[in-house]
Amino acid sequence: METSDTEKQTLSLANENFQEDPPRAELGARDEADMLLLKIDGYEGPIEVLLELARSQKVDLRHISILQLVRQYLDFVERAKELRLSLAAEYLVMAAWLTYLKSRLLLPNEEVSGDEPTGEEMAEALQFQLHRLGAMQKAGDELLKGNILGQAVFARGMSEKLQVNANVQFNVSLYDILNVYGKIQRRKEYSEYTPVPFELMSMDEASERLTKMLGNLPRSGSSSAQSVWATLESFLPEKIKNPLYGRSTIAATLTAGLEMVKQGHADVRQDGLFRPIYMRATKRKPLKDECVEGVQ
Amino acid sequence: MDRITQKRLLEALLFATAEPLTPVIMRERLPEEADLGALLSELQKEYEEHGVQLVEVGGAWAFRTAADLGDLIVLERNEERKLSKASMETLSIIAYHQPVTRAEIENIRGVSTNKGTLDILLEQNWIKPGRRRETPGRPVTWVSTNHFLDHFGLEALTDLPGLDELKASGLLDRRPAIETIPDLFDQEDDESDLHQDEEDEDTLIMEEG
Amino acid sequence: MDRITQKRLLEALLFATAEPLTPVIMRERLPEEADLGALLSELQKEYEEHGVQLVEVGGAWAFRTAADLGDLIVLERNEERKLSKASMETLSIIAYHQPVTRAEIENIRGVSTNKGTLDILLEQNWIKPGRRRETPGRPVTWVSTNHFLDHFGLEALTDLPGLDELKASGLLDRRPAIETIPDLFDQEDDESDLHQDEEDEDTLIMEEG
Repeated sequence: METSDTEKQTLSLANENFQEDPPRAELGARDEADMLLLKIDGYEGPIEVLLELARSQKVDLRHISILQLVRQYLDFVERAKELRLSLAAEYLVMAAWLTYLKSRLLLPNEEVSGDEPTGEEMAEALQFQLHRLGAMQKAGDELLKGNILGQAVFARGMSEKLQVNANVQFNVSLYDILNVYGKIQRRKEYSEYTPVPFELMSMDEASERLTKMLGNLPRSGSSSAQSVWATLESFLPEKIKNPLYGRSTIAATLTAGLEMVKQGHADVRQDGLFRPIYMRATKRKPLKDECVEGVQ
Repeated sequence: MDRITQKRLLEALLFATAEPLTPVIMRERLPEEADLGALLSELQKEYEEHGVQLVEVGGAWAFRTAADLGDLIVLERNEERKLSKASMETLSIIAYHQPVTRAEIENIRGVSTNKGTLDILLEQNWIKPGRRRETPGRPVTWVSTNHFLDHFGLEALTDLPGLDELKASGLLDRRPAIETIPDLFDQEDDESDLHQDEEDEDTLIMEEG
Repeated sequence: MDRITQKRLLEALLFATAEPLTPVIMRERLPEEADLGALLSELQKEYEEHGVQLVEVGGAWAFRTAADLGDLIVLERNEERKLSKASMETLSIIAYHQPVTRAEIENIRGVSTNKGTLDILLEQNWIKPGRRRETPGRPVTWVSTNHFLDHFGLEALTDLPGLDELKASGLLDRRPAIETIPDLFDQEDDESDLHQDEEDEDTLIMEEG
């Protein structure tokens, strides 16, 4: 969809006559909105669209009519709504702000409270913003028109390097360094999860320990297979600093004790909920599985 | 070493390398008594009418083909990576407003910087981090490199197209637009305070929206 | 095209191409009426006394440094040598975390460091040993040099962009990190001086192997 030159002329004519001839101008603005909507994907944000609209006023950016710009922009947003095109939120925020600006511009200055910028000041700031951005875009174009190395001007083709102290010179830039540092950081974050090794007492360890200690308990009679009762705590290693390890010794020792009960090497007794647990060595037939389940 | 040999040596050095040579590097290779400045300007003058010319790039020197021959020299070009509009806009803002923080770039552009925009410029070695701004958060500033000057055929930053007019018209102000309106903020803030240090990330739009 | 432009063009072509030029190629680039032989011998004569000379090599033509200057400027073919990834990583870690011990570098990289890696960086004069760490074994720490700053065009170490700034520039594309369990890292002892300059606490993630 290309706009012919005549159309463009009509458009600019329409814009020039904006004040005197509102209906026609509306039409012009609508065409313009449609043109912009066609290109919207190329724009980075509402400021750029505003700049494009301001340029269509064909005057020095310092002298653009902000009111006219506001109308053009609001028309652009209206048209997008009519065509059911979804605009990014920032475009709508800009529209709201411009509506506000418009009302401020139309409001007599006296009614604005002291601290806030007046409509004129806000308009001036917007004008400055557009002017500055426009200037930077133009500067970019000018830069590209310059004598670009490798396009208009060429460096030595058979280039050599000056040797420094017979050392190797590496071709590495700050970018490389920053880039690689970023990658290290990223790698750390995505690297596969390696669980922190917990320091815990294993079942084997507890079982070995308990067997030894139960065997060393004094017997209740000279020929008795049974030892005296001793609390679970007395089987635990001493001076444990790490509380997590401490808890694991309790759990592992109790489990190891229960295993020994099943095998017929030990008895376990608890007189009530939360009361101390006692263990003693014994000698009887191993319990059968169903029996163990029954106990539990 | 006689003066002629000094000049020939300097010529050979400059001719051999593609990157501009800094005075430090050139002095290292010339005898102590050599007058580098005089030798350079003599060489520059000798080559004035030639197809290759001696040019200054940000204080460093290099031979380059004459600009008027650009269209005639058709070399096999390494494919030019076309710079996006956003990147070019960002590059000019950094070149003209440097040192400039990312927040200031965003103020000027009115959009937040996409990932990859500064990245590309950094990769091309056209920008580098400058001094941190001494404001809360101590943000990094960005400045242009000598390689930028070399690539765009500029002798110095003062050669940036239109720099004087831009400066004169106040367009190289890094502040959010609303703060540039003189009546609005404390009148006693005079012009010397133009690039004041306030790090206001909010653009004009955000403040009022 | 007048004769002077022809000669200038030829000179520029010979300067800018990466290979010696054969007459066939030169004729292609020059206007038909140009007298290549005459132009070449004229150029050759002009450069006779210069630091660079136009020489014929097996039927092709190229500019070469004058033979008598060879000893004065030691040149090497411009091979692009890349710094190994390991060296680059190590260099960046030293730059960001200095003073840092070899064990700490290995922690951060997650692999052990070859001695050769640090040697290469030392040879380039980018790093130097710093103070010994006052911990068991009193390991040597590594810090970056002023030459490192010069080489990478930085004024101060603090100019290096922080992690958040790398991220904003697109250099560090980051997704939220898994929350670490603070208890598990309680035992950190004297590592606190390691990151004195870092504002970004994200860099603290990498303690304790």
